[in-house]
Parts: sequence; structure tokens; C-alpha cells
Amino acid sequence: METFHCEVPKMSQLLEGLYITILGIVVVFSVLAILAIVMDLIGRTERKLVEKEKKKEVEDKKVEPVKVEKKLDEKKIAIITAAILAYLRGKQPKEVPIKRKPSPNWWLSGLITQMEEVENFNYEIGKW
Amino acid sequence: METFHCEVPKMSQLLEGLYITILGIVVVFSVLAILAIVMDLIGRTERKLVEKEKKKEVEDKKVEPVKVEKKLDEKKIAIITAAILAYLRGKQPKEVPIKRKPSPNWWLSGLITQMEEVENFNYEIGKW
Amino acid sequence: METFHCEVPKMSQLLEGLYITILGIVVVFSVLAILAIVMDLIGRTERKLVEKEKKKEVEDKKVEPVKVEKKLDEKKIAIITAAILAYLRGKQPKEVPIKRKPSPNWWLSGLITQMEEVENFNYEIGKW
Amino acid sequence: MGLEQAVVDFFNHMGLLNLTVGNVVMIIVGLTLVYLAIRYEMEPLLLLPIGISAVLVNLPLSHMANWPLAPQLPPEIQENIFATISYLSQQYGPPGLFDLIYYLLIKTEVVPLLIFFGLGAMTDFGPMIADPKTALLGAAAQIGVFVAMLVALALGFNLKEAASIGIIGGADGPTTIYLTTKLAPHILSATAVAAYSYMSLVPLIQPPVIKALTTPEERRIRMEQLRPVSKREKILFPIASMIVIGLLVPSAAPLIGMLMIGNLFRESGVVQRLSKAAQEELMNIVTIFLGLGIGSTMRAESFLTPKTLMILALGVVAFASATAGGVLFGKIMMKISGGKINPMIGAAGVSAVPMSARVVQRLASEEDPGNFILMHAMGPNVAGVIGTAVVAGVFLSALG
Amino acid sequence: MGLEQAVVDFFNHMGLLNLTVGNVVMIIVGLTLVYLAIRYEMEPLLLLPIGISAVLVNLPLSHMANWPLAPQLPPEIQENIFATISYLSQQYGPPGLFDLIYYLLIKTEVVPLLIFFGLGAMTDFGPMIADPKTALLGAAAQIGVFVAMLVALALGFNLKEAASIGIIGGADGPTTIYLTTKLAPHILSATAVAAYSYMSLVPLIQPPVIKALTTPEERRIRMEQLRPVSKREKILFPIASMIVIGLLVPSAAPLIGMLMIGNLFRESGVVQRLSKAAQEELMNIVTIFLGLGIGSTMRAESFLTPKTLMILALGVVAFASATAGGVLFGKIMMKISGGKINPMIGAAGVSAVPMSARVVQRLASEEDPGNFILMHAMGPNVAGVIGTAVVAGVFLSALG
Amino acid sequence: MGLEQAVVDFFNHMGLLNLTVGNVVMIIVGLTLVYLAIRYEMEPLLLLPIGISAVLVNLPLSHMANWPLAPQLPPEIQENIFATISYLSQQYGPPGLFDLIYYLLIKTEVVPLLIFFGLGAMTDFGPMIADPKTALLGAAAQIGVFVAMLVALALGFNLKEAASIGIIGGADGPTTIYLTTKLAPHILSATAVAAYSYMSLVPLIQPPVIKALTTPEERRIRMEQLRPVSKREKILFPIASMIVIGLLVPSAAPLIGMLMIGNLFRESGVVQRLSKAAQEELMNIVTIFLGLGIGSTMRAESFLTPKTLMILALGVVAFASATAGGVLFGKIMMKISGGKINPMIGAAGVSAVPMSARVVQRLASEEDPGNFILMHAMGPNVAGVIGTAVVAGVFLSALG
Ligand code: NA
Ligand code: NA
Ligand code: NA
Repeated sequence: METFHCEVPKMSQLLEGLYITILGIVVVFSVLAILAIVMDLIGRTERKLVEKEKKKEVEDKKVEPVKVEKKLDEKKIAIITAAILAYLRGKQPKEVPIKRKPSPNWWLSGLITQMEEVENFNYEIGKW
Repeated sequence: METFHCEVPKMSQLLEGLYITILGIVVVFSVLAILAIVMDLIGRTERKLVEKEKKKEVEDKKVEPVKVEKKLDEKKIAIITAAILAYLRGKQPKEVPIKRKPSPNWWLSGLITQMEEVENFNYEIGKW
Repeated sequence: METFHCEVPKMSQLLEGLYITILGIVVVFSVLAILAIVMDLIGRTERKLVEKEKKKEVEDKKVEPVKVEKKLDEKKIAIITAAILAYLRGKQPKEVPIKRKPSPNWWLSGLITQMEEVENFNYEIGKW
Repeated sequence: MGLEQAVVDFFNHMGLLNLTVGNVVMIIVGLTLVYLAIRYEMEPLLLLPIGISAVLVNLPLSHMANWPLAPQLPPEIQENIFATISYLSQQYGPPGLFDLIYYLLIKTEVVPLLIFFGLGAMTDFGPMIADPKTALLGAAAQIGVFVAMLVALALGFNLKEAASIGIIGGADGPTTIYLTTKLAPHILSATAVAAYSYMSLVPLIQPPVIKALTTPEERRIRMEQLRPVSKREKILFPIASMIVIGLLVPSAAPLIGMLMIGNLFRESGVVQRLSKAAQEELMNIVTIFLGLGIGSTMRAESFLTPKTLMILALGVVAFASATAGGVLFGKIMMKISGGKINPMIGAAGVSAVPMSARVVQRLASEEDPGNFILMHAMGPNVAGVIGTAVVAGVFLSALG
Repeated sequence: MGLEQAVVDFFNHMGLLNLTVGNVVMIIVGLTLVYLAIRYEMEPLLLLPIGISAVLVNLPLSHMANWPLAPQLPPEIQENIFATISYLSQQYGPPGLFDLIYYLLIKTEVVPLLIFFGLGAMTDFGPMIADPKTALLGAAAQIGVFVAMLVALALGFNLKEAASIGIIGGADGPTTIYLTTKLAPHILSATAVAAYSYMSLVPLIQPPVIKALTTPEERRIRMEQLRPVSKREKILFPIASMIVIGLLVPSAAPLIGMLMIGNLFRESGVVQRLSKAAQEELMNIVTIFLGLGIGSTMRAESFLTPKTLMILALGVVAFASATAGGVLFGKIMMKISGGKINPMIGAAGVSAVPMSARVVQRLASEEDPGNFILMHAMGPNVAGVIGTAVVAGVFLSALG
Repeated sequence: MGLEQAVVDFFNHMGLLNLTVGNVVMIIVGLTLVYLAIRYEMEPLLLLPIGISAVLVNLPLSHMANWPLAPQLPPEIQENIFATISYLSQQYGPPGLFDLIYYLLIKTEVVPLLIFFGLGAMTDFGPMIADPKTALLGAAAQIGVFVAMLVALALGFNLKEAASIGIIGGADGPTTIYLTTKLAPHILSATAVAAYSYMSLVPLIQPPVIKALTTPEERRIRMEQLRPVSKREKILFPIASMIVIGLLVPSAAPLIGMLMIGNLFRESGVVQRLSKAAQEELMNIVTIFLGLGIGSTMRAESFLTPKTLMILALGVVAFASATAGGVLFGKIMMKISGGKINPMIGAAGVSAVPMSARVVQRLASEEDPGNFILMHAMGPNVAGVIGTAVVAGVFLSALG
């Protein structure tokens, strides 16, 4: 551990401190100025981009907005149809009355729950 | 760091790779097959066990289901009785009127809260 | 690893154990007794302090309780006034109709939200 | 290398063909702990990880733990953790995950101290502050520690082992681990498992002892309501405790210090983030490493010895005599106070917070459903944590 | 030192003037990963941290990572982690943050093992327990690993590199990292990035392969409802798996062991605190360090080689042949079972849980909207995780 | 050993009898910090742990910290962290918990960098992006750093100490710790405590300086509403900053890099898990270790020197001149912009986010309740964090 000498500081240290000060102030202003310029450029580009996208969106709106919704609906319909079909199928093996078999209603709701669970599972493992 | 030689690979390496492939495929199939068998056995045992337990449960239901509820009730009654008794007791030292003493009502509710807290405390420290 | 000799224990060890026992019991009782005394003193002081504070509070209540509320109200009024003024000001530059400018209403609510956010921000960075 | 050779090699390195009887027994021991933890909820937070790690570490050649627990080290590196690790790497190959956990987190005492830190953030010392004299009951219960130590000595254990065994009677897992790691690491698995097992058996061990030592009349004694404790007192308590104990028994300072820092975080009310972290995220992570680390010490060579059985037996002695010590001192305090103190609350001096306090309350309710002494029992209960740490400090200063 | 000197010094140490072409390319690669992660949500949890760390580590003189990834070490300290660190400190100066993460957390395998621990706590092995024979499909998909390994060998990679490349086909990030770290650390960044990238491309890679190998009729096969699985079975599964695999393939024990400890925590129901910690607080923290650690290995000297491009190409081979292996074995099982098994579920043996199972379900729905085989595909899906760990174990025992 | 001997030994090792005046003073200092933290909520997240650890570490023989903070090391191991630890173990015995925290987490810069990572995930750079020119005000406030450094030099501190003292004016705790640890570890406790203390005193230090340098008319200046910032800009900002600053001032790259990685996690929107972990679980745990680690450096031998008082005094100089620097540059910008910029927002360039921005808003409201410049002040406020890190980089490249 250094001991503290309350003597007159060396001139050379003060001078070096001054150099570092000049260097430091120049650097910190330059760096933040450059950063500001970069962000300004990005901002300008962004606003142009947004305007372009807006125009495109307006144009696109006339062409294909229905598609997306349809796709979604298809998915929904598929799930519901599947559920109904699965339900009907679940009813078939009635003639083999195993005791512990849950009722088809239970099964249907269970199936849907399970499906949703896996859907919400969202990469649980794959994402690592 | 090894450098990469894009030359013709050594035969011996390819051969060893082949051996490892054979070994690996045999091992991975064996291991998962054994695991499957073990799980199958466990599954069968489990289902037998469940059936047994069910039977037992049905038998037991005729004998002692009241007991558990009674015990619970006893506990509840004990707590309520205790609370009332404690409340009555809390009223006794009225003749020593220390100013900062909280009202007995406050105390009763506080006591019950505290009791419940400790009950819910559930090993807070002991469990480590 | 030491091996376990089930022989007769050495007398000296037993004796040292006894010494440690005596020392330990004395220490643990002393420490907890001292701690109890300290806590007792703190408790007494605390109760005296509380009583004093109570008295002071009662006295103070006659003098300045309004001040605090007034201060709070001032703050509230300041915020509301500020919001209204800001709102009015927000309406002024209507003559420069830049397209992407959000409506002043939106802006007002946005501003208040932002202000509150920063207020709730609560040292987010400064606190580290 | 031909295919044949590869197959022979593979079989030679198959765990099944390298399984020893010791491994099998230890796997069964581990599975038993898992079973007790799941089926009877016996301290599952510790016994489940300990048990399952014991299984894993005893599968031969699994390389989860490659290093011995109490190696013969050259004297110059004995106290030098990184030199020790270098030495062990050279002697026994690179560390497995469990070696890293054991040597870096358990042996350095990082984990027990952080657990104590979290416990501090979880503990409400209010009941003890409200009635400071109950702290003495937390001291009295430590008699069990010394009784067990003396019996262990008489049975042929050496002093360091005996102290580590005695501390089981303190019913504080982290303190037991802290002390044993320092004094007798070769019996760590036995003392840790004993401490946690008996802690969860408190409802079975204590009642007969308490009943034998008290009359129904004594058990019926009702106690005065506890005074409310102010926030200021709760803040001053951890600070005062740290300083008082730190100045008197410095070797207990790490344990008590971390406990009280945690408690100050809790009671200060200004660092909820940190208090929550101490109780939850940090605590959970540290608990996982504690469980895995202790479990990894359950090896045949150190666990399957007559010592372990004796340690398990001595654990019961420790718990029972601690209970007795608390109750008997409770009776003395009852006499002195003119019957205002229910002697049973002394039994709660065996920490196992809040299990033993609950046991006391249950016994009180049995005699008189209107007798509420739970909060009074919490005083000795939390004092017992402090008492055991102090005793560990005495052991460390005398033997460490 | 004069002002002039100070300025000259400052400019000499300016990163801009020390930038190499390699740095620039690596920064672009890193930014590409960031872009893919954000724009297309390609495995963002890994690719975002990896990409941005790759950028940071390639800014010259940033001192985030000062040490080489696969240094030439004196043989006597090769397996000695702390001696290695001392040696590297002497040779290359003090460690940057990323050196510490890489050498202490990645190279010691702490991070991949803790990730597996967390994955275990997240995984529901129920579908595999309900229909154990689907586990074989998880084995079949490993064929892709060996195909890719043999192709890599044929292309001139050595055995250890080839094994690390092959394992990409297992579609398990932590297993890939675990194996590559042990066998061929100099290609770690390439295999890790390949594994995570292709994992998120499963919905693009698998469908053509599956469609090429199956007829619409086969894809329409409906499967019987899975039986319910009891809590007891779910508890016994991790224990049994750990013991069975540990005894048969000890070199896979660390990965499988940690996976199964995590799963036992989940299924036991008595340690929710620890299970939650394994899935959340610990998992999140470890994932951050994994991403930063892997990203820090993306340096020009090891990444910008023809090898990397070949590894990326081999990754596709691995994924495609794994899918093919699963589907073809699925067809065999279909035949044996008399058409009760939809062969597509074999494709889910490529773990990437639950991505590939979803792909299978989607293809099934395309042919027949009422065909629900998702849960059946989850069986091979989770079995694939076990299968890949077993294969990694075989590689380690043969080459490690 | 006889009983008498045991007792004598025990008393000899009692902390009370080994207490030095230095200890007592340091305990009082620690308690004062605890008091300020609880009573006045002065940066409680740091000052409470620092204060209470200072108490604990100054209880004699508590063995929480056995090693010196700035030991004389053989030159060949100076930069070698594990060799240093081995050396210290041999010289001073095994590490206490606080030694491990200090040497492994603080001295390696792991903790300050992870805190910066968490801060990045917490910070919204939106206001600075919306009005980039305000970033210059964040640069101007750094003048205070240099003023304080020069004064410190004039007072006889050496260059490295002076730089560490100057950086207090940056009002960023982790940056102060980062720099002091590298340049002048023997004054770490003083600079860290000064930084955190004055940060919470910003509402007292800044107003008089601001008022002295501005007229009421200037303080009444209203500013135009900030433009909204798109998600894309917020994502590009951390990436651009990291690259720009990394290429220009590589020695600032670790701090800025981790800050910006955290910010990218936040803004990307695809890794909420990791962003949350960076802000909460990891941040909380790291903050605990930071507090304990810094507190453990508060020892009589390094803290109770005239230097510490001077450092505390210089801290005020630093904060006041930083405020002045910001305000004066604000006036220049006001002039250039034709009165569109309120000069007070320059004062917010002293980061202490968002304290100084709030101070500015309060002063604006005092003059004109309808003057909302809080969000405009947030620009310089967050820019100040970047500015200080850049200055730290300059110091490191010139002196490190
Ligand atoms: Na105890
Ligand atoms: Na797999
Ligand atoms: Na700053």
C-alpha cells in the first residue's frame, strides 16, 4: 500500500493530467458527436423507410389482406373439424368396453387441451 | 490449432468411423429398447397396482372415511374454541390499564393471523 | 481417510471434550443472555421513544399538519396545470401540418404517461 | 482399432460390469432418500436432490465426481483451494460437475453461508425480540449438542468428528454442513443426511421426550400475550446481534453475520429487491447446488462404514437430549417466573424452525385447546438457530 | 509523456486502425445472426446473444476475450483447468469477461450440463412413457448423426471433428456443445451455430424429406389415443432412465443424469421451488452465459475457414438424413404393427422439441384435418433427446 | 489442553479484546451508511449492503476477509488471478467469503460488467435517439470528471488515483468501481462510497449550481415535443453504439459492450426471458455480491486515511463541476439553436439516471409549471452513462 505524501505534486504529473484531460474531452465529444450523427442518419433513413412502407401498405391493402385472415380461419376450421372428427372417431371403439377408458367427452377436451399445450409449449426444449 | 488438409482421408479413419457407427447404432437402439421395456414393465405394474388400490379403496370406503373428516373437524373446532377462549382470556387483565395495549378484538384477530402465518410458514427455515 | 478403531477412547480426548462442553455451555448461555439484555434495553428505549414521539406528535398536530397536505396538493395541482398548459401549447403548432404528427390528445396522454413512467422509474439506473 | 476391439473396449467401460456392492448399496440408500422425500415429504428440498445425486454419483465411471472427498494433500497446499484443485486434477484427472460443486461451493463454505443469508431474509425474529428471556431456552437446547458429542467421544470418535456429530442436535442443516466441512469432511454425508432426516422427524422424536419431562398441569400453563415489536427494534436486532456475537465469538461471525445481513435486508424495508433475491432466486439456486454437492459426497467408501450407523444413532441422541435440555431449562424458568412460563417452549429451542414450535403448540392444544403458546415457542425456536451457530463457533475456535 | 505522444498512443490503440478483414467479416456474420434472430425469430434465445457477442469480440483490442480457444498447452496441464488459466494468464495477459465465461463455464461443461438440468425440468416425458415403443424412433433418427459423421470423414475431417459435426444431426444444442467442447473445441462456434440455426429451420428441412419417403395414404394413418400416464410412472421414469443408461453408457451419464435429475424435480411435485428455479432463474442466467460464451468463440481464425462452410453444409446432411432415418424406421414399425403407426412420427425423432413434432402434425393435417398425431410424435421427439445423448456418450467413450 | 488453557485461548481469540480503534471507527462508518440507507433511503440497494458488510468485516478475527486488498505481489503473478489467489492463500491463509467475492467477482470486473449488462436491459435510450444532439450534453458533463482529476492531482494524488477520483463525477457506480479496481484498488472503498453517496445527494448538490449559472428566463424555456422513436431505431442504436465506440475507444468496449448487449436484449423483443433475467434475477444476485464485495473493502488501513476525506470532498467538486459543465454547454447549445434548448437539461448529463433529469424538471416547474422538459433531460441523462464509460476508456488506455 502506498503511503500518502501531502507534498507539492510533481509538475510532470500535472502536465500529463492536462494532456489526458485534453485528449479525454476531445475523445468524449467526438465519440458522442459521431454517435449522434449515426443516430441522426439512422433516424432519417427510418423515416423515409416508414413512409415507403406506408405507401406500399396502402397499395397492398387493395390486393391481399384477405389472404391472411383466410389462413387463420383455415387453421381454426382445421382444428375444429379435427376435433369433431376425432370426437366421432373416439366414439367408435365403444364395443370394447375396457373399464378404465375415459368417456369420449373427457377425451375430446383432453385432446384439445393437450394440443393447445404443445402449441403453447413454444420450443420449450428446442430453443436451447 | 490443427490446419485443414483437404486431402484424401485416410482409410483407417474411415474404417474406424464405420466401426463406431455400427457400435453406436447398436448401442443407441439397445439402450432405448431396454428403456422401453423397463417403462413397459413399470406401466403394466402400475396398472395392476391401480386396480388393486381401487378395489381396496372401494372396500375401505365402507369402513373409515368418516375418520379423516372428523379429525379435520376436530382441528377446526380446536382452533375456533382456542380462539374464543383466548379471546375471553385476553379480556381478563382489563384492570391493568396500560395505555399502549391493543384492544382485545385487535388482539384476537392478530393472534389468529399470526397462528395462520406460522402454520403457512411451512418449514421456512427447517427445510434447509 | 482415517480408519475407525472401535477401541476404548483415550481419556485425554474425553477430558478435552468435557472442557469444551463446559466452555461451550458457558459461552452459549452468556452470549444469548447478553443478547437478551441488549434487546431488552433496546426494547425499553424504544417504548420510551415511542411515548415521546407520540407526545410530540400530539403537540405537532396542532401546529403544522396542514402543511404536508398542502405540499402534496401543490404538487398535484402543478402536474394538472402543467398538463393543461402543455396540452394548450401542444395545440399551437397546428399551422405546420406534418403528416406523422400525432393528435394533441394522444400527445397529452402520452406525455402524462411518460412523465409518470419516469417518476415511477425510481432510480432505475442511478440506484446501481 | 478394429470393430472387435471397439466392442471389447465399450464393454470394459460399461458401468454395469464395474458395479461394486458398495455402489449398489449406495444407490439403494439414495433411492430410499428419494422415496422418503417424495412419499413422506421428508425435507424434500434437500433429501430429494441429495438422494438422486447419490444415485448418479454411484453409477460407476459416470465421471460426475472423480475426486476423493478428503484427499491426502501435501501440507503446503492444504488450505489453498486452487492449489488443491490443481493437485487433484493432476492426481485424478479433470473435475466432474459434482467435484466442481463440492470443491468450489461446499468446501469453500460459500453455499452454507449463502443459505444462512437467505434464512436470515426469511426469519422473523419478532417473537424473540418481544420476549428476550426466551433466548436462553435457545441456549439450553444446545446441551443436546454437547451430550451427543460426549457420547460420540465415548464411542471412539475423535474430537473433530464428535463435534460434527454433536452439532446435528442443533437441527440446523447449514450449520452442520459448515462445521463438518471444516472439521471432519469425511463424515459430511452422514452428518448432513442425519441432520436433515431427523429435522423432519421432529414431530416423532420430540413428543415422548416432552411428555416424559412435563406434567399435564405444566403443559397447560398459558402465557401472557407477546408485546408488539416495532420496526425499529427489528432493524436494530440483526445489527446488535452481529456486533455482540461477532465480538464475543468471532469464529461464529461468518454464520451469524450472513444470517443477520439477510435479516437486515428483510427488516430494513428499503431493499425489497435484494431481500426477495436472497429468499428466492439466490436461495433456490444455492439450494440446488447444496443438494447436489452433499449428494455427491455419498460414496460407499465414506458412507458405508459402521461410523455412519453410529452417527445416525447419535443423531437421535442429540435431538432427544436437546429437547430434554430445553424442557428442563424451561422448568427452571417456570419456577423462577412463578409459573408464568410453559416449560414446553424450551423444546422449541431445537431450531428446526418452525417444526418444533408447532410440536409444542400441538401438545399444548392436546391438554387445553385454548392454550396458544405457538408464538412464545417461536422465540426459543429462532434463538436456537443463533445458539447452534455460537456452539459451532466455539467448536471451531477450540478445534479448527 | 507529451500530449503528442498521448495522441499518437491513443490512435495506435484505436480499434478502427487495427481492424482486420477477418474482424469485419466476423462482425457481419454476427450481425447476420442478430438479424435472423430478431427478424425471423430463429432461435433468438441463443442466436441473438451469440451474434451480438461475436460482434463485440471482434472489435479489435476490446479485451473481452484475450485468450485462444484451443491453445497449445504443455501436456501436464492439459486437463487441469486452473493450471491452464494460470498458464494462459502468463502467456496472454489477464482474462477478459468472455475468457472467464468460456474457460470456467463452457469448457468445464458446467453450462451445457445445467442447461440439460433445466431442460429436464421442462420436459414432459409422458407421451414416451405412454407408448414406450416410440422410443425406438428416437434411436432411429440418430442414424443421421452417423451418416453426417461418415460424410465428414470422407471429406477429410478427422474422427473427433467428424463426430462433433455428426452430432449436429441430433438437433440438441447443449449436447452438441458438450461433445464439441470435449473433442474438437476449435470448431465449437461452427457446430454450435449450425445446430441452433438448423434447429429453427426444421420446418423447412423436414417436410420435403418426409414427403419424399411417405405416401399420402401413410401420412393419413391415424393412431390410437395414448393411454393416460400416472404420476408414479412419471416419477419412476427419470430414475429408471438414469440408472439404466448410466449403467450401460457411463460416458452419457453426465448429460442424461442432469436431464433426469431435472425431470425428477419436475415430476416429484415436492420441490416446486427448485423445479421452478431450474426452469427459470437458473436457466435464464445459464442461457445468457451460454450465448455469450459461444458467441465469444466466433473468431476469424477459427470460424473463417473452409471447414465452417463444410460444417454448415454437413449440418443439412445431418438433419435430412436424421429425418430420413426416423421416417424409414417408422415405415418398418408401421409394417410390423399392421399399419397402426404413422411412419411420419419417426421424423420427430430429430429432437428439436417440439418443432419437429409440430411439423409432423402439420403434414398429417394437410392430408387429413382430423388426424391428430401430435402427441404420438412427442414420444419420439423426447426420445430423440435421450438418443442423441447416448450417441454422444458412445463418441466420448470411443474417442474422448 | 486443560480447561484453564481452553478458557485462556478462548479469551485470547475473543474479538472484543482484539478490537482496534480503527475497527471501531469503521464499524461506526458502516453503521452510518446503514442509517443513511434506511432512514433517508440514500441508494439503499448499495449503501445498505456496503455498510453492513463494513461492520461485519471490521469485527476482529471474524475471518470474513483475511486477505489485503492491494497486496504486494511478485511481478510474475500480478495479472494472474488464480496464481494471486494461491499466493494469498499461502501468505494469509484460506479465503473468507468476502475474499472470494472480492477477488473472484469484483477484481475480475465480472460484477461491474454484469451490472452494466443489467442496466442496459433497464435503460430506454429513446429520448437520446429522438434528439441525438442532446448526446453532446452527456459529453459536456464529463468535464467535471477532468476538473476533479486535476484538483486531485494538485492535491498530491498520483495520476491513477486522480483518474479514479475524477470518475466519481460521472455519477455511475459500476464505472467508478470498474476503473478504480483497475487503476487504484487501495482507494476502491472510498471512491465507491463517494459515488453512491453523492448520487443520492444529486437533488441537493445540483440545484444551487444550476440556479447560479442560469437566469429564470432560461429556465423557463420550453422545448419542442420529442418525435416518436421506432422499434427499428431502438434496435439499431445499441448495435451502432457498440461498434462505433468499440472501434474508437476499445478500452471502453467492455463497459459499453455489456451495456449495449443488455439494451439489445431489451429492445429486440424476442428474448424477454433473458432481458428479464438481466434486469431481475441476475441483477439482484450481482447487486448483492457487489454490495458485500465493496463493503468488505472498507478496512481501517485503507479507508481511515486523510485521502478518504479528500476523496469525499473531491466528490462534491466532481459532481458540482460536472453539473456546471453540462449547464454551460447547454447555454452554448441554447445560443446556437436560437433559444430552442433549455440549458438546464445539460445538468442531466450527470447521469444518476433519472435523478438529475428529475431535478431539472423540478427546477423548470418551479419557474413555469407548464414547462415539461423531463423527457428532453433524459437524453443527456442516458448519454452521460455512455460519456462516462468513454472517459473511463480514455483513462484506461492512457494509464492502465
Ligand atoms: Na439450532
Ligand atoms: Na436428438
Ligand atoms: Na455519467
